[in-house]
Amino acid sequence: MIENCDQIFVLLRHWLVSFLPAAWQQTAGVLLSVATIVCLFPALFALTTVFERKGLARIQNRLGPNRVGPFGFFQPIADAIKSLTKEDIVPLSADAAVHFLAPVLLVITVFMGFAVLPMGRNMVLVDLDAGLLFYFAMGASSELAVFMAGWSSRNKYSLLGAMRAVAQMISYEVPLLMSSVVVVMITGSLSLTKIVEAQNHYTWGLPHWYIFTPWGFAGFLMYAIATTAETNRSPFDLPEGESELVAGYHTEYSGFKFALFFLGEYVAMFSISGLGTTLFLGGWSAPFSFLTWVPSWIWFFSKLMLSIFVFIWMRGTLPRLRQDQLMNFAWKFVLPMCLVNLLVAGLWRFMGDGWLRWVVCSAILLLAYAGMGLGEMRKQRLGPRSYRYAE
Amino acid sequence: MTPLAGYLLVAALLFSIGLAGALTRRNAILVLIGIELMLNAANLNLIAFWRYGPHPEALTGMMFAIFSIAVAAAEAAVGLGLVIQIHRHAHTTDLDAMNRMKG
Amino acid sequence: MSDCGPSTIVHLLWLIPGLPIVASGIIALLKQPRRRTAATMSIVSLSISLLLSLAAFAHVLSAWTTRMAVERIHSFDVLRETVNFTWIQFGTSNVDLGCVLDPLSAIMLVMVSFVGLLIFIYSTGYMKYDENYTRFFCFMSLFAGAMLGVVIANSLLLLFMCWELVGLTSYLLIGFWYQKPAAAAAAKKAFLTTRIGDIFFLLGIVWLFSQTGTLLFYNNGAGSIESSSLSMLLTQPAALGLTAAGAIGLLIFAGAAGKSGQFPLHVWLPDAMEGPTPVSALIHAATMVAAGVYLIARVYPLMAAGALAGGTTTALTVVTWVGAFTAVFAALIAVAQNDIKRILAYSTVSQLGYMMAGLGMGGIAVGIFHLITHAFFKALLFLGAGSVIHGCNEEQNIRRMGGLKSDMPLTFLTYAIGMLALCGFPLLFSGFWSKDGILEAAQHWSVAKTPLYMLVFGAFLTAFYMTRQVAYVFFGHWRGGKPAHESPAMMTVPLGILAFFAMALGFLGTPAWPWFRAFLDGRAANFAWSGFMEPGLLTLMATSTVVVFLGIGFSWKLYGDRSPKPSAPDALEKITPMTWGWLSNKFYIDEFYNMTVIAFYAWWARVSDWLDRRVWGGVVAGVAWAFALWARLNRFLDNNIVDGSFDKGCDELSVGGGLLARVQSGRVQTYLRILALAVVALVAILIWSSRT
Amino acid sequence: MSVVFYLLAALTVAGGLAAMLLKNTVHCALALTVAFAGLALLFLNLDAQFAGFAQILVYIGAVAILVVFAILLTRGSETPKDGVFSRTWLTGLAIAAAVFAVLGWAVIGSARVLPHETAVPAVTVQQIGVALVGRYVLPLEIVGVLLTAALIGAVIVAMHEKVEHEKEEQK
Repeated sequence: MIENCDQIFVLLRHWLVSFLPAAWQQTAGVLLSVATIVCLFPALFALTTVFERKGLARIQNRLGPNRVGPFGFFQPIADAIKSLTKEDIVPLSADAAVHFLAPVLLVITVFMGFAVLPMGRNMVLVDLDAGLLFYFAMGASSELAVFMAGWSSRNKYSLLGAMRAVAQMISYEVPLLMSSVVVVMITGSLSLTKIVEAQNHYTWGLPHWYIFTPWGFAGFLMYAIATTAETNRSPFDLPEGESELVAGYHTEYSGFKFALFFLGEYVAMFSISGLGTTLFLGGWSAPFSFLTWVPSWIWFFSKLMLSIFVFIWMRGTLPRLRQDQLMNFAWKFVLPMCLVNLLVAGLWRFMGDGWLRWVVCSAILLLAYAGMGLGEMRKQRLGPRSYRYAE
Repeated sequence: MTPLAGYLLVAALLFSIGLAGALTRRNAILVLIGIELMLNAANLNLIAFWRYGPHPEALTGMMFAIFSIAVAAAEAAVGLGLVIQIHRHAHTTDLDAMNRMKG
Repeated sequence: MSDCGPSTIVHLLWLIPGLPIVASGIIALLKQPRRRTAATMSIVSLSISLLLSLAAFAHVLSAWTTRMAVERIHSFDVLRETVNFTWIQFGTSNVDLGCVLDPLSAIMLVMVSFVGLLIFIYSTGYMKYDENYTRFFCFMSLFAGAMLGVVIANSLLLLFMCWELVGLTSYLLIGFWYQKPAAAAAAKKAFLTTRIGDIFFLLGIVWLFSQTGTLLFYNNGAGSIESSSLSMLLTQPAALGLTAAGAIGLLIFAGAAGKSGQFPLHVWLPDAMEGPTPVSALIHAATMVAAGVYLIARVYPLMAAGALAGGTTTALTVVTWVGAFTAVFAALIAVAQNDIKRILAYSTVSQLGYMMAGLGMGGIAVGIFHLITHAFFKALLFLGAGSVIHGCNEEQNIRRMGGLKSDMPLTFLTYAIGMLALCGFPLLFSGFWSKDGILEAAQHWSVAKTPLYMLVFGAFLTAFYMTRQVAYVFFGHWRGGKPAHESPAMMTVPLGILAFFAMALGFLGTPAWPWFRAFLDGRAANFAWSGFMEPGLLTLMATSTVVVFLGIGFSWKLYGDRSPKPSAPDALEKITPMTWGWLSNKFYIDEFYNMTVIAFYAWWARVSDWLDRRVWGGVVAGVAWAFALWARLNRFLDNNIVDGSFDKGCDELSVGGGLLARVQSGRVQTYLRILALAVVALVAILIWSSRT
Repeated sequence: MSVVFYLLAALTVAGGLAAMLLKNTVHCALALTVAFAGLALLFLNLDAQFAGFAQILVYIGAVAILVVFAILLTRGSETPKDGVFSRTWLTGLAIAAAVFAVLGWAVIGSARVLPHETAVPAVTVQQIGVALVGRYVLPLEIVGVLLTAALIGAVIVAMHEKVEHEKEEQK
C-alpha cells in the first residue's frame, strides 16, 4: 500500500500507457510525463502568486488579494483570464521575430530543466548521466532569451534591464556552478538521481543530507545567494527594479507574452529550488528515518515549497542592492568563498571518516568567512546599510 | 555515403561558411564569429572521428574537442575584449578602416 | 664489565665533555658584560662534570675491588667498558666513534675536571679586572670540554678532533691578550709548531685506518689496538726495520711530542706563557701538555706490540731517549731563566720528558702516576706564580722580587710545598714517589743505563733551579717598585687545596703500597713493607735523596738570602759566563730555527713573490697587451670593411622591405586570405601525392 | 544516415549561413547561437553527451552572450551605410569556395575507406572525468592557466568601462 502511494504516479503512467500499442508506449510515456510537468508547474505558479502576494501583504502589514473567491484565492484565475484576453501590443520599432521568440525560448529552456529533476523515487523524466551539466546548460541558455527580450523591444529601459539581468545572471552563474561542483566532487557523479541516492541514508534516524556537513552548509548558503540572483529575486531584483527602470526587460511586453515571462520566472524559481533541494536537501528523501513511509514526492514538493517560502520571505524583508554592491559581492565574496569551499570539500574527501575532518573543515570555512566578511566590511563594500527614515 | 563522411561534409561546409564570413564581413566581431564557426566545425570533426574511430573508449577525440571548446571560450573573451578596445580607440570596428599599423 | 654490557654511567659518559662545551656555546652567545653569568655557568657545568667523573671513577673502583677481592681475575681488560656508535658510513666501511671508561680514563677524568674546576675558581679572582672576562670563560670551558673529550675518546678519530679543538683553544687563550704583539706571536708559534706534530699524527691515523679498517681503540677484540689487529699490524713491515705498529706508534708519538713540548718541538711552550696565568696553569702545565703523555699511554699497546727481549720495542726506545734528553735539556735551560713563568714552563717541559721516559721504560702506570702528581703540583706552582705576579702587580722578573715570604705568607707556604714536590723532596711529597718510580724503571731498563744517569742529573738540576727561583722570589728583600700584597681568598684557597694534594697523592704510589700502579694494571694492591726490600730500590732512593739535597744546597749556597741588584750578573754567570750564555739563550734553538726553517720559508716566499711579480705578471701583461692590439685591429676592420658592407646590405634590405611592405597591408582579411590559399594548396598537394 | 542527422545538419548550416549573411549584427549573433545549438544537437546525435552539453553551456551560455555584449558595446548593431561586406568580398568568397572544394574532394575521395556504422561507444561521464584528471591532467592544468590568463587579460584589455561582460569566461 505504502509502496503504491509512493509510486502512484509511476504506476498511473504505466497503466495509461498500457492501452497503447507497444511501439508507441515509450514515446507516449515521455509525452505523458512532459504534459504532467507542463500542467503541474503552472498550477503551482498560480498558487504561489497568491501565496506570495498574501505573504508579502502579511509582512508589509496589509491584506493583499481578498476580493476574488474565498480570501481572494481565485485571484490567479482572474489574472490568467485577463492576460489571455488582453491585447498583445508589439512596439512598431520592435524586432518582431525576436520579440516573439524571446518569451517562448525562455519558457522552453526553463521547462527543460525539469527533465532531469528527480521529483520522487523513480520519478525522473530522463535520467541523464550528465544531468547537472544539462541543467546548467539550459539555465545558461535562458539568459539569451532575456537578452533577446530586452534588445528586441527597442526600449532604453528594456535594454538596460536586459543588460543588468544578463550581467547579473552570468556573474552569479559562476558561484552557482562552483557551489554545486562541491556536491559532484563528493558524490562522484553528475547524475541527479545518483546524488539523491547518495544522500538517502540514515544514522540514528538522521539523514545524510549534504546540508548537514560543513562544506554542504557553506555550499548551500552560496547556492541560495546565487539562485536568488539567478532568478532576479529580491534583494537582487535590479533588472526589474520598478523604481529605476519600469519593469526591466519585459517592459514592452503585454498580455500573454508578459504572462509567459512571469510564468517563466516563477517556474525557473521552482526548478532551481528543486535543484537546490536535490543537491543539498536530499531531494525526495525523508528528513527522519521513521518518516520514510510518507510518499517521496510529498517530501520533494514540501521542500520545494519551503524554499519558495524563504524566497518570498527574503523578498519581503531585504532591501535591494546597488549594481556595484551586487558585482562586488559576487566576485569578491561569494566566488572566493566557493573556491575555499572546493578546497574544503577536497579535504573532506581525503581526510577519511572521523571527527577530525569535521573540526578542520568547519574551522577553515569559519575562518575564511570571518576573514573575508570583515575585510569587505572594512572596505565599505558590503557594510551594513544604514537608513534615515523620512521624517 | 557513410555517416562519418556526412558529418565531415557538414563540418567542411560550416568551416567554409565561417571562412567566407571571416573573409568577407567588415565588422571585426563578425570576423570573430566566423572564426568561432570554423573552430566549431573542427570540433564536429573531432567528435565525429571519435565516434566512428577505431578506439572510442580512448576518448582522444572527445578530450580534444572539450579542450578546444575551453580554448575557444578564452579566445572569444580576449578577441572581443580587443575589439572593444579597438573600438574605443579608433571608434570603428570596420576592418577596412583599420589598416594602420601604428597608433 | 665489557662482557656483561656497558652500565649506565658509561652511557652518561658523553655528558662529561658535553656539558662544558654546551656551556661555552651559551656563553659565546651571551653579551659581553654578562660576567657573573658566564663564570657561574662554566663553573657549574664543570662541577657537574666533576661529579660525573667521580661517579665514573667510583664505578670503576668498585668494579676493580670486587674483581680483585672476589673473583681474583688479574687483567686490565675486564675493567674496561665502551660505548660505540657509527659516525659516517661510506660503502661497506664505516667510521665509528665511542667513549671508553677504564682506570686510565677514570683517573684522568677526575684529575682534569678537578684541577680544571680549581683553576676556574682561581681565575674568577685572577681575571676580575679583565674586560674580556666572558670570552675568557667561554674559551676555558670549551677547552675543558675538549680535554675531557680527549680523555674519554675511544676512537682515534674522536680523540684527534678533541685534540685539535684543544689546540685551537690553546691558541685562542695564549693569544687572549692579542693586543700584545708578543702574545699574538706566541699564539701563532704554538699553533704552527703543534700543527707540525699533528700532521704526523694524522698520517699515523690514516695509516692505521688503512691497515685495520677501524679507528676504535677497543671494540670487544675488534679494536685497532687489540690483539687481533695488532698481530696483523706486526706482520706488516715498514721502513728501517720497524713494524707497521711501531711506525704508526712513532707517527702518533710525533703528535704527542708536538703537544707536550718534547724536543725538538718544545719551543712553543715557554712562549705560551704570554697567556693569562690560569691558562698557563691549566693548559700548559696540568692538562693539555699532558694530553700527549695520555695519548701515548692510550696507544701503549700499539707501541709495546711485539716487544723485543727485555720487554721494549724500537718505538718505546725512541720515546725513552727523546723523553730523557728533553728532561735534561729543558732543565738546563730552566736554570738560567729570569721570568718566573718561563722557569716553570721549562720545568714543565723537562717533567714531561720524565713522563715520556717513564712511559717508555716503565709502562703506563709509571708515566701516568707522574703525570697526575705533576699535574697537581705544577698547577699549584703556576697558580702560586700567578698569585705572586698578581701580588707584585704584573711583575714577572724574579730578579726584581724578593722577600715575599713575609708579604704573602700563604702563597709562600703553598709555593714552597709545590717546589719541594717538584724537586722530589723525600718521603713527604708526591714528586718524590712518582719520580722514584721513573728512576726505578730506568734502573731496570734493559737497553741502556744512560737514561738513568740523565734523569738523575735532571733531578739535580730541578732541585737547583727551583731553589734558585724560590730564593730569588721569596727570600732576601724586596727589590721591586710598589710593595707586594697577598692575593684574595678566591686565589689562595685553591692553592691550599692543590698543596694538600701535592703532598697526599704521593702515598698512592709508594713501593710499599703500589695502589696506583695496581689500579692501572688491574692487579690487586696489597700493603707490604717488603716493597722497599727489592734489590737496589733503597740505594736508588738514597741516591735521589742525596741528589736533591745536593741540588738544593748548592743552589742555596749560590743564591740563598742575598738579594743581588737586578742589573748585577747572575751568580752562576759569574762562575761560567760561557755556559750561562748558552743556557740563558736556550741553546739558541729559536735562533737556529730562525736561521734554518723560517729563513728557508722566507726565502721561498721571496722567490715565489718574485715569480709572481716578474714572470706571471709579465705573462698576464703580455696577454692583455696582445688582446688590446687585436681589439684595435677589429675596430679598424669594423669601421672600414664590415660597416661599409653592412650599410650597403641595409640599403638593399630597406628596398626589399619596401617591396614586402606592400604585402603587409595591415588588412587582417588579406592575411587570412593568403592563409586560406596556403591551406588549399597544401591539402591539394597532400591529396594529389596520396593518390594512386 | 538518419533523418535526424539531415535535419540537424540543415539547421546548423542554415544557422551558420544566416550568421554570415544577415545584415543586422545582433541577428547574426542570434543565428550563430542557432548554429551552435545545432552543433550541440549533432554532438548528442553522435552520442557525445558531455561534449554536447558543454557546447551549449560554453557557446550559447557564454560566447554568444559575450558576442552580443560586444556588439552592443561597439554600437555594431546599426548597419553601416556602405554595405556589410568588404570591398573585396568576391575574392574572399572564391577562396572560401576553393577551400570547401578541396575539403569536399578530400572527404568524397576517401569516402569508401571511411568506417561504416559502428557500435555506440559506452562512455560514461565518469570515464571522461577520470580521463580528465588522469591521462589528460596536464592539458587540463594548462587550460586552467590559459582560462585564468584569458580572464585577467580580457578584464585588463577592456578596462575603464563596465567590465562585467568579460568576466563570464569563468565557465
